[in-house]
Amino acid sequence: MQPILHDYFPILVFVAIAGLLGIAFVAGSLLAARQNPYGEKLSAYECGFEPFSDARRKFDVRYYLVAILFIIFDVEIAFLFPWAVSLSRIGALGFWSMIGFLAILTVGFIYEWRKGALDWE
Amino acid sequence: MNFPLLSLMIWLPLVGAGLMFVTQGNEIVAARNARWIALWTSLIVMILAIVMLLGFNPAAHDFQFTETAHWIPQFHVAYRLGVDGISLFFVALSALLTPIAVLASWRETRRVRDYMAAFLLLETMTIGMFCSLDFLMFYMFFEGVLIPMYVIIGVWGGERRVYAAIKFFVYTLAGSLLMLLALVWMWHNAGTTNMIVLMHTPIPPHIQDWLFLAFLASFGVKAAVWPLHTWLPDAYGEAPLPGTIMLAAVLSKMGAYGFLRFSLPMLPQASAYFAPLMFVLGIMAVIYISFAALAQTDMKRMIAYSSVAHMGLIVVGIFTFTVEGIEGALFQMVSHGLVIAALFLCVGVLLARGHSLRLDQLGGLAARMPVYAAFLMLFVMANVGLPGTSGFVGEILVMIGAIQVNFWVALLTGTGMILSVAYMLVLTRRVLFDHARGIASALIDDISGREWAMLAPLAILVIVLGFIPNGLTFAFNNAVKDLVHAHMSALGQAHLAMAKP
Amino acid sequence: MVTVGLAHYLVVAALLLVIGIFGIFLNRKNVIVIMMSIELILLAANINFIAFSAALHDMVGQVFAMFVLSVAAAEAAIGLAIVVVYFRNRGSIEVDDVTLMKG
Amino acid sequence: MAMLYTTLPVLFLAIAGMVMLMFGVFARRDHTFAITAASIVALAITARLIFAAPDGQVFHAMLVTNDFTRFADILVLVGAAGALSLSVGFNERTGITRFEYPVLILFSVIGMVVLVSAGDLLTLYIGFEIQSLALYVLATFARNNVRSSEAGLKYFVLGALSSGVLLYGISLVYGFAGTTSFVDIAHALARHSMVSIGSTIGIVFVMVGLAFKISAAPFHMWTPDVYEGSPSSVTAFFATAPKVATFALLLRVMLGPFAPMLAQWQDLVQIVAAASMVIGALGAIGQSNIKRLMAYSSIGHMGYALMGLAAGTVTGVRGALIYLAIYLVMSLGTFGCIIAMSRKGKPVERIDDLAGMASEDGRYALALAVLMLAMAGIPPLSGFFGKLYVFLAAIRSGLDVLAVIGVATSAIAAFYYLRVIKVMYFDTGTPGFDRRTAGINLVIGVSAAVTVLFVFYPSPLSTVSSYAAHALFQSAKF
Amino acid sequence: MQGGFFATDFGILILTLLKSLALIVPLLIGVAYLTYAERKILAAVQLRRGPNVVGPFGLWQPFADAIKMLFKETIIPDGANRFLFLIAPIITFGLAIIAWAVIPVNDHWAIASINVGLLYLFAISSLGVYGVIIAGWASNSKFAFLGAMRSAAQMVSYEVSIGLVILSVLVCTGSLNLNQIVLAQRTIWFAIPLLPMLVVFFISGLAETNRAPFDLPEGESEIVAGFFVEYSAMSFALFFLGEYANMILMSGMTTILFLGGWLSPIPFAPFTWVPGPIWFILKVVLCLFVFLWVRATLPRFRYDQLMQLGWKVFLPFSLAWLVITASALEIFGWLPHA
Repeated sequence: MQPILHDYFPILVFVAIAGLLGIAFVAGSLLAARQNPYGEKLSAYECGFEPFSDARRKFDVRYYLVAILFIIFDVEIAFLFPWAVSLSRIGALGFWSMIGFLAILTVGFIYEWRKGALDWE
Repeated sequence: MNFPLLSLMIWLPLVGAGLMFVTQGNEIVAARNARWIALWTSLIVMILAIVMLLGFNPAAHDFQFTETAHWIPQFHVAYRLGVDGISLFFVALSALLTPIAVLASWRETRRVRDYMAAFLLLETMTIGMFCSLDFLMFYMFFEGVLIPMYVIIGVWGGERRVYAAIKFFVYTLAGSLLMLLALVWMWHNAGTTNMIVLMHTPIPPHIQDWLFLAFLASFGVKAAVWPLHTWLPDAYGEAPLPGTIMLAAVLSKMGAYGFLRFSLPMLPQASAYFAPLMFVLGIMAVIYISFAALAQTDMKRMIAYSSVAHMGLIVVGIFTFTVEGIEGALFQMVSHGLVIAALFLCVGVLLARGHSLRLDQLGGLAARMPVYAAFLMLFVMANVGLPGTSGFVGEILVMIGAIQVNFWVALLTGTGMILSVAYMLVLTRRVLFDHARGIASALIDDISGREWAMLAPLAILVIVLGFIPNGLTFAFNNAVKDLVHAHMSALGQAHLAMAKP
Repeated sequence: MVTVGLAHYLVVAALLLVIGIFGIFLNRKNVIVIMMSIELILLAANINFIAFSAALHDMVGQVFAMFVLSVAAAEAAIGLAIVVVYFRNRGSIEVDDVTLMKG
Repeated sequence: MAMLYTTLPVLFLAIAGMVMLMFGVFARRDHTFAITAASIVALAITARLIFAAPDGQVFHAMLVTNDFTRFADILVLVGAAGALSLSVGFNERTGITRFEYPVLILFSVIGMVVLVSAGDLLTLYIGFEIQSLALYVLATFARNNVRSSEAGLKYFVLGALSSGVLLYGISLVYGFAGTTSFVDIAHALARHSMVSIGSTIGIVFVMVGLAFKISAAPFHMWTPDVYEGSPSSVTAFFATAPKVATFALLLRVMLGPFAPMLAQWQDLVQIVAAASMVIGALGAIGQSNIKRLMAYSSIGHMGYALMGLAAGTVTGVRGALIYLAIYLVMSLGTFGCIIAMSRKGKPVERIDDLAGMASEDGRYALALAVLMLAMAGIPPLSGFFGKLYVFLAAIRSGLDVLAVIGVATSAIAAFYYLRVIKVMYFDTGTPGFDRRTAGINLVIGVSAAVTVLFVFYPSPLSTVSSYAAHALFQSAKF
Repeated sequence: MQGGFFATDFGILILTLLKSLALIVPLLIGVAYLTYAERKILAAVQLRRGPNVVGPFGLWQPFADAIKMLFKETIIPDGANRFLFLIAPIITFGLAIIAWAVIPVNDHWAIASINVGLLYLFAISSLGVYGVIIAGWASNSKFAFLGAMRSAAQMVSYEVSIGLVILSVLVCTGSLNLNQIVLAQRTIWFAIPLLPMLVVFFISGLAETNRAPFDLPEGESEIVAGFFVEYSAMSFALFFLGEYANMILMSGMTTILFLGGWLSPIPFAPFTWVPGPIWFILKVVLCLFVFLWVRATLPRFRYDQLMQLGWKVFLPFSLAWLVITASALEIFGWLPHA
């Protein structure tokens, strides 16, 4: 086994166990309980009314905005991880490079803030 | 010669054109200014041209009045000017005809400033082209002619002017672009665009053929060699009269000049190889176009077709490779330039009097406008080549040249001449002698002072050249002899080279 | 047991690329799918980078992959923003609607 | 210190851009005009800094400075400054005056400067993306306009696709050459006696990615739509700076790292060039919208410039550079004229709207006519010289067929340029255009004047581009 | 490696299975009793008694609940995507479990002591949002969908600040291995120098697990029960279990990152004799108590307030703190040399 697999093999096993456990729970319930579906029971919950229009309708643009913000900042964090780990070895240049990057990011952040991109309402 | 005579002639009109746009004033003032600036500028250029003619040394074999300046040194392209016997008279012709064209457009009222500027620009381009000793410069002027001409036809032309203008432009451009490729190839081959160097740079025969065809595409279109002439009746027909004059008298010569300047000396083998083709084209032009001319019902178009027929004659003359033939062609070019300009001016006289140009609506002008009739008769005679006019000398020289090469060529060319007599006689009879028809019957006033000023110099020149052809021929004798000699020796060398194993 | 080598990674990447490109050109329904296809293409390149990096024992490929990730994120962000703007104007994100200009 | 000087232009631009962004977002009132003016000044200062940067390379040859990059940088800066000057009046009229506009342009210029001086596939990609990302936003800048958002979407999708393809190509080149540094790639490719399929495919992919951006056929589909849909001021920018930058990069990549494989890609470039010229000439004929016309025109122009690349020689590069410079000036002027086409505050874009322009506004008509003729390559205008030099290069490299195609297509193309002149000069009508701003007048005037007067003094450009071309080949030979 | 049976492939498999059981069983029991604890504590706060019928002090209540859930009918609504609908709770639950694979409860007592443990944790916790989104999408119900959107937006918003907090710990240790991180706190727990980050982390953890006061995705009065409104029986239970497992996970992460993991809080004799796992469990329980305490005490946030807190307060604050931490370490030369 390659060394990298050696480290991760337990995780793989563990993931399998966790997955099986979840499936077992659901399957067990499906098998153990009496299933008696009918139309009314299966209709989506809508305060007692007949559901109208498609449930997967368009949703607020603000969610997109959150998604965009998240992508940007999450990637920034992805950048920061290797930097943080190796900070002691990359010297002043490495340190200041990241500070520069963060400064640019901050400029963008301030812009978003001022533009109201961070306001929910 | 240190005085930049040629540069002055080239750029002075441009300066004049610029001046028109600088002067202030309302439209009427601007128009008046423009007219006078155009006239004076072109007259000064004409005077300079006379100076040039007087200063030209016919005994010398080199280019004269040469000028050189840096232009694009990285590519070995320079500003090189000079004239020899061949180009001399074309420069003079351009300088002479521009003021006449300006005078002919004196009555134009629409956007006069632009109009006059276009003519001056045209003069810059034409003179520049004939003076260029650098192929690239030549090309630029050659192509640059399109711009003012396109505008002249398109803005001030007749009913179908847009169609004519675009057709003219695209035809000529397409031809010229092929020449551009040839130019670029030769530039690549010789490393320079100096025409004198190019003339002495040998080119492999199989390449020569391609280059020749490329040149033919360009010069043929410009010179309206059959079958590349189809743009011409439209352009001539739709252009305003002064534009037609420049087209017929100067622009068509650019093509013939190109054959003489490039095809013959630079591509001798190909020229010899394609000479029969050129004869066929020339003769086709003379005969076919003459018939076409006979069928025309419009005076302007008939003269236009006559012009094409004469270009055919010139082409035949050039490709005889004999001193007589080429001299004849050159003479014919100058003469044709004068005569055709004059004929179109005569058309203009009628137009100015609000006349239709349809032959079936004209007639009986001899009685009402005797002076006009006399001028018209003179120029018609010159056009058909009656002895005593300049047309005769050129035609007879071409025939002499042709007969040395091939009897049939001479015969067929001669047939064409006879046909030209036929249609020109039809024209004269219809316009001058038949009984008056339509509004022609109302005409009374004979030609005005301004028209005199335009027609008289041309008439004098036509007659003078007819009687003293030496005045012209001795100037280009040396150049033509050198050309023919160089051509023959190049062919000889080629034969020798081919004879060797 | 089959050893997974460089070639396998390259094949997977190539497949992803092809899927991505087809996803863009065959999909006529939804811009979001197109954006996902674009991400697939970038992913394909990233797999290449990582695989080569491992095979060549050269760090540059991995660094490159990091940059690609960030670019992909920025691209997705801008893409989403453009889709939102488009949606506001058209009320739909179907690509078939992109017909105002034909050409 | 060399490092500082070399990176200074980029740093300066970035800082300037961010300062302006912050200023704009914190200001109480709208300061778009001031920021636009400041951006132009910033571009000028950047130009100065670019000249101050010494020859050489920094960051392990990630960024390279030489005469070639300077030349291309200056073209980019001129294009950006021109587009900015054009934007002022137009953006106001069309209601898209926002201070982000100049800032975005500055940001994309950062990308272009990086792109032009990239010495490594990594910097190439980063520069390419910085440029593109800003451009995507610019295309959508009129965000309440359906056409603009559609153009932005189209540009984004195809642009992202192209950069994805480019990236995939880069990954292959990296894998098969084992490095991303231009110089090392050249060495690696030269060393392999046998050409590996992998790197060939990689090079082709890189080429395709870049061809997308310069809208060379057959990757041009986005161009007409994006040109038409984007606000005219943005189109003016699209047609100039990014094209020049990407083209400069294309030259550097093909003749730098990929030079050893010239035999492999030369045919391909020829095909692309020929296809671009043909499509540029034929596609434009039926167009009635002047921006679409210009889109096809730019496709064609890229074809001619590619001819210089196909030649693969110093002469070719020089020709292409001269072509680009001339094209840039002509385009700016033409787009100035297009931007000036507005009636009662609303932009009009049909060619027929120009009817009667010659009698109503002679100077405008004259300028546009001159520019159109120059685009058609009629001597003695500057456009002719561009074509001349690339034809020369093509003939010298024996690409006769390509040259003939070029000639044929320019004859066809002349037709539609003439149509614009025809409409202005021969047709009658009352355009009734609004007054133009000083900035637009300036751009039109200067570019028309340069186009006309170029013939009298062409040697500076040919000298400079000569240096640039030699520098390109020098730097490729490290 | 010692060699022998446990060094062979099969041996490792067996060993891992054993280890996994040793982890999962207590974990599930912990989850079960966390629900019990929650009810008891809430009751105590509200001066009620809580579950007290099933078994002594109601101690068998969780098992009774589990059995009830097991025998309920699983309802899959009309128009739902059956596969996704069923897989969503499994994902949520599974993710809450598998994150535990790298958590050390004592020195090198972890199922896998990988050298990117922290990154693994971060990655797994980021995946949590998928279960939510899939559930909301698959249910074909407006309430579920809206709840899922809200929930997802909330989770990703706080994800960012969690990432930054993790980073600030990371710069202090220079290693992503959780074992190393704990050992780095031998001199001083990070809770002291990075106290503000602890606060940010804990509050973000509340939001990440959709717990009060950030439990608006399941805000009963607004959108019924959020993304799992259509779920029933064991599928519902899995969401429930997942949420509580996540709480324990968050507490475990807090313990490891800030509270010194298994280390004794008082580093001398009698206390160091107490085994590490005991300390670890005690600390986790403490954190869990705070979770429940907060729920009992604080009113629910409004959604805009929630987003505002995440983006406008936590994000800039944690970013600034990260920069300050890194700068301090850089300037004073305290960077860990890993």
